Amino acid sequence: MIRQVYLDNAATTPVKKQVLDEMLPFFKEKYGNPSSIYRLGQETRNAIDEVREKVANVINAKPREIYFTAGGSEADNWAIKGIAFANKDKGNHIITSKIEHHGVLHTCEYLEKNGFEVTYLDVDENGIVNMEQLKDSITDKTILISIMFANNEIGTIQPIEEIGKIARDNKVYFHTDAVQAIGNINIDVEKLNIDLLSMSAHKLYGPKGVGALYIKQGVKIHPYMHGGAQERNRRAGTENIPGIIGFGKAIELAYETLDEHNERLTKLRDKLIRDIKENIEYVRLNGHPDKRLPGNVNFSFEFIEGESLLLSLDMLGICASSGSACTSGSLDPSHVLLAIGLPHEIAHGSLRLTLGDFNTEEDVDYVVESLIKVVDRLRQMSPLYEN
Amino acid sequence: MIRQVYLDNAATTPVKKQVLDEMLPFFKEKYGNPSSIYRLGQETRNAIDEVREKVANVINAKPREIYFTAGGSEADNWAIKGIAFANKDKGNHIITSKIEHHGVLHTCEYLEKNGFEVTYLDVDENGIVNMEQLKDSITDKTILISIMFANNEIGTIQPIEEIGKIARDNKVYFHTDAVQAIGNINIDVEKLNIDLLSMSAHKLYGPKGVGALYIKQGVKIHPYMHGGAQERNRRAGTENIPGIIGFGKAIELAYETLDEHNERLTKLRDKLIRDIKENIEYVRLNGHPDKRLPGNVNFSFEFIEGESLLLSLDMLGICASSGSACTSGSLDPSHVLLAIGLPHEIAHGSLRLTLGDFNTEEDVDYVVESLIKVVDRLRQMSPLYEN
Amino acid sequence: MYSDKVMEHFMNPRNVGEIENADGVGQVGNAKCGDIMKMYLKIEDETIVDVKFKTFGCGSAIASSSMATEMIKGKTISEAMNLSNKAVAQALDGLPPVKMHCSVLAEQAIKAALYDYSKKYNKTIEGLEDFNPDDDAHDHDHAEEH
Amino acid sequence: MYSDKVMEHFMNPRNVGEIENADGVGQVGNAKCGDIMKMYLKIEDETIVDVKFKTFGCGSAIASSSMATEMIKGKTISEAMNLSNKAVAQALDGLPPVKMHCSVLAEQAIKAALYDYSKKYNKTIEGLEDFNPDDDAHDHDHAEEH
Ligand SMILES: Cc1ncc(COP(=O)(O)O)c(C=O)c1O
Ligand SMILES: Cc1ncc(COP(=O)(O)O)c(C=O)c1O
Ligand code: FES
Ligand code: FES
Repeated sequence: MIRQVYLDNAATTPVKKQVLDEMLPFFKEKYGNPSSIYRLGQETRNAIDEVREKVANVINAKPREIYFTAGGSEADNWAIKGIAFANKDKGNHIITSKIEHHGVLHTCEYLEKNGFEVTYLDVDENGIVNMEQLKDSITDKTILISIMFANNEIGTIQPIEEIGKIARDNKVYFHTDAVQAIGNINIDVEKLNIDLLSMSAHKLYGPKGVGALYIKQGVKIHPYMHGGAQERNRRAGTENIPGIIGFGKAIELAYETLDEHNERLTKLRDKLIRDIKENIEYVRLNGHPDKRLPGNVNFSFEFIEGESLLLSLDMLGICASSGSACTSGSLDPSHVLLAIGLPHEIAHGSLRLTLGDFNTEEDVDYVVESLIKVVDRLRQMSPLYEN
Repeated sequence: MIRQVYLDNAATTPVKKQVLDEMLPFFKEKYGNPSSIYRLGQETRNAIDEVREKVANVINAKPREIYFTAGGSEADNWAIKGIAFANKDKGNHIITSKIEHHGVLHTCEYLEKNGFEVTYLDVDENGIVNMEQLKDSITDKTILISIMFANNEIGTIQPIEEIGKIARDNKVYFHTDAVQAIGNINIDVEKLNIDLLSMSAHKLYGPKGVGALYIKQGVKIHPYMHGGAQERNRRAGTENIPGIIGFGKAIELAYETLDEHNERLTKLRDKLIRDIKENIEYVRLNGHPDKRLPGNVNFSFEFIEGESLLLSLDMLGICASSGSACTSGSLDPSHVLLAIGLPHEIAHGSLRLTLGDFNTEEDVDYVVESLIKVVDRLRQMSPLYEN
Repeated sequence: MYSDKVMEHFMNPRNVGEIENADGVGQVGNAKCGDIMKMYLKIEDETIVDVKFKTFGCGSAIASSSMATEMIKGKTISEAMNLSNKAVAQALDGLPPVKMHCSVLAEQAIKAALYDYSKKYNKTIEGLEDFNPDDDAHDHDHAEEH
Repeated sequence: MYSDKVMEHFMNPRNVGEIENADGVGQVGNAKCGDIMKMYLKIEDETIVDVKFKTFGCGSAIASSSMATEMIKGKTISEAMNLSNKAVAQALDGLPPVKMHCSVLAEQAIKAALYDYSKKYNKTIEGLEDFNPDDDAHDHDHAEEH
């Protein structure tokens, strides 16, 4: 058996044992529909509301401001379309950045086909959004600024407080996709002036298919899913109870151990970065040197192409990704790497390694050792590499 | 301990053991993101595609026509909004019925506020949609007919083949909400001329928070969730893998044992109906006498109000519902019962008992015995009842 | 959803029934809306010596009727007039927001019965000057968020 | 995603390298698109006696290069000219639809090398009359469904 090293924690994480244990009773025993009047239903309703409180506490919101969704993409779609359609009498202009997740970008592109105008802000070579351009882009038609908290590919953390302040000063709603940030960063929606915030459970050792949207009280937004009266009439559909319970446990665990988690991962990350730089030539670290998610490592390896790198690593038991998981299978290089100014051919040769709570120092050593071999082998095959 | 009898299987069902067992490995071990290139991800992709095939086979569709969603409500929202927005250059008229689930009705109402026109067809006293009115309502602006396969409150099964034929003859798309029908009825989308069909796993002993929309190849529809390239670019979001796996197992079990299931439930249902009629005065069976879901029983009890009936039954360990689970907590009587012509005061006193695979004859006896007592007690308290 | 107190009164309601030759009878609510409350009072020397009710309605309507009758039994007319729906709800350890109007029904049913008494015996009761027994006492709240 | 055959050729590619003083060298693709394939041919008596490649590209590009070189080694020029990308893909037990163009690259790289040979030695090769080495041989399919 070869060693298995999972280094794609930004794509998704395994469910932690404590999380699954908490979910289990809700499949076969506590299965009551929370909208029903009998105790079997009231019990699940209460369980969900406890999670709502947990999630709210973690980001300093009120429980009634937390709405459960089927994941981060739904939260992004809801936030952006919901604000756009509810405020179109006020204006039709939305500001976002060039490095958003496709959940935001493709939703904005959809709106562009439907009468809205979208400004896609540039970022600098580290992936930080251009603040001057943000300020200059705001017009009296601007209804929403949507800037992600931390980037899924290069890990760069945005100056969210500053953006929140600009949004508030200009009376524009501020949405942030915090799918990568939740579980890694302390977030205070009050202090940061955030009006809407997207979360997803499966990025923090919770189950797939569940997430939440924080909607500040008073924000004018349309429901996205019409139907039953669930989620205070704003998000129809029988609640994914085991999912929500798992999300609650996952977020609780994450914030109980946030400091250790961050310290451990940051150390592993910095070792991985250092070891790659020291052992492999013609590499480039992508993303900000320190305003960066604790588990994120993203390198470009010149003269080789990302997919063959991934396949080679997979043969050695290493799970990694090039660019965002959602676009692999696509033949275009990552829009994020292009936005930070990488030429196409360099962007094509990029590798994302994202560390998680189950990784060890031995994992890092094994990956570096494997990378040295694999990169060398592929370069030997490459017509671009002259040794 | 008092006896526990769950008779709200139309609201939601417990997850069957075989279903949960099938799901379990996908939480902690087989957690790979299906969009990734490494084997851990390819493995879950294959697992999902197997489910796609299972679901397709059950309704006689092609695997590429099955799109997983977060449940029945999302499937309904997607089908209706997706068709409406994609075909608005062709027309702005939608036909549905007065007894649809809120997932359809509220979506249609939303569209009415956005430039669409909706005809809500009447139903007869048994809840069957008026076919003449359907034919007469179609205009050259009609783009969609959305009629549910079987009703969640009164169990009435619609003449879907006839509706499908009318839709096809008039070149109008036909969507059916089959959330209640799936697992109870053999469905052949080809034979029935169905273009879109909504399903939900938690109504057939699968997990909550997952479902599917069948979209016939060639149907012009917008994506509803924008973002990653999942589900052939039509439904973004990291796949709820354990949920999808559970859905697959649940639908497989349901159709393997469909005949037994139907025979057993129909027998229990007819016994329950007979025993209530024979033992309690001033009652009315709602819904069609035989074009009816195998597990559905719906009665109105004159002179008493539904919620007090439910609470009393709950105290005896019986889980039941009045009208649809999604609207309890609402103070309006069920729109379905009003549509079949019940006066408000009778509609208020209605009770839905829905049998499932875990119910027994003893359950039925216990419920009838309990109902006799409870109905009598409440009638003695009622100012409307003169004994 | 409901407090234990509500459930206890719902399951074991006090003072259910009718009073023959009651001194005052009041009915409020509307079967169409799913709730009718009928109160019967026996009054001696300005004091409510007996009270009974019949209610067609939800759990909190029945519990409110039961609690309200308990709260006015043995009390004077003016004490009964002072019983507010909030006091009834409080005595029940609270009601869910959408169910507050059920306690209003109880307050109104008592007033309607006292009004009937005042007409029958030609008495004036302070606070009932503007009472109109045909007003639909309760207003169901059909707002979005139920 | 890939067949075992593809993976086997990807992990153990045949004929990697360069040929000094090759009789024909062809390069197709574009680093911008993430793929460049370079083929070296040694030709004697109309027969390809040796072939090597270097490829910058995805797994299926590398596997296609390897397979294609295997398939033309020892074959005549006209046999090599007849090698279609479909034959390469088939020999690899198939390629995913979005990856078919990688096999096109292999076909085109061979043609480009033969074209270079024909120019160098002033020969005409049937089928290369209209060949333009500067055509971007492969066309990435950027349609919606990837
Ligand atoms: C930044 C970001 N936003 C949104 C998403 C989408 O979340 P989900 O997969 O839960 O829909 C992801 C992950 O895929 C992400 O990394
Ligand atoms: C007929 C019908 N359609 C749609 C739904 C909604 O399904 P879900 O709860 O999975 O969103 C339900 C059940 O709630 C239903 O009974
Ligand atoms: S009496 Fe109307 S809901 Fe309680
Ligand atoms: S070489 Fe372009 S994707 Fe294979």
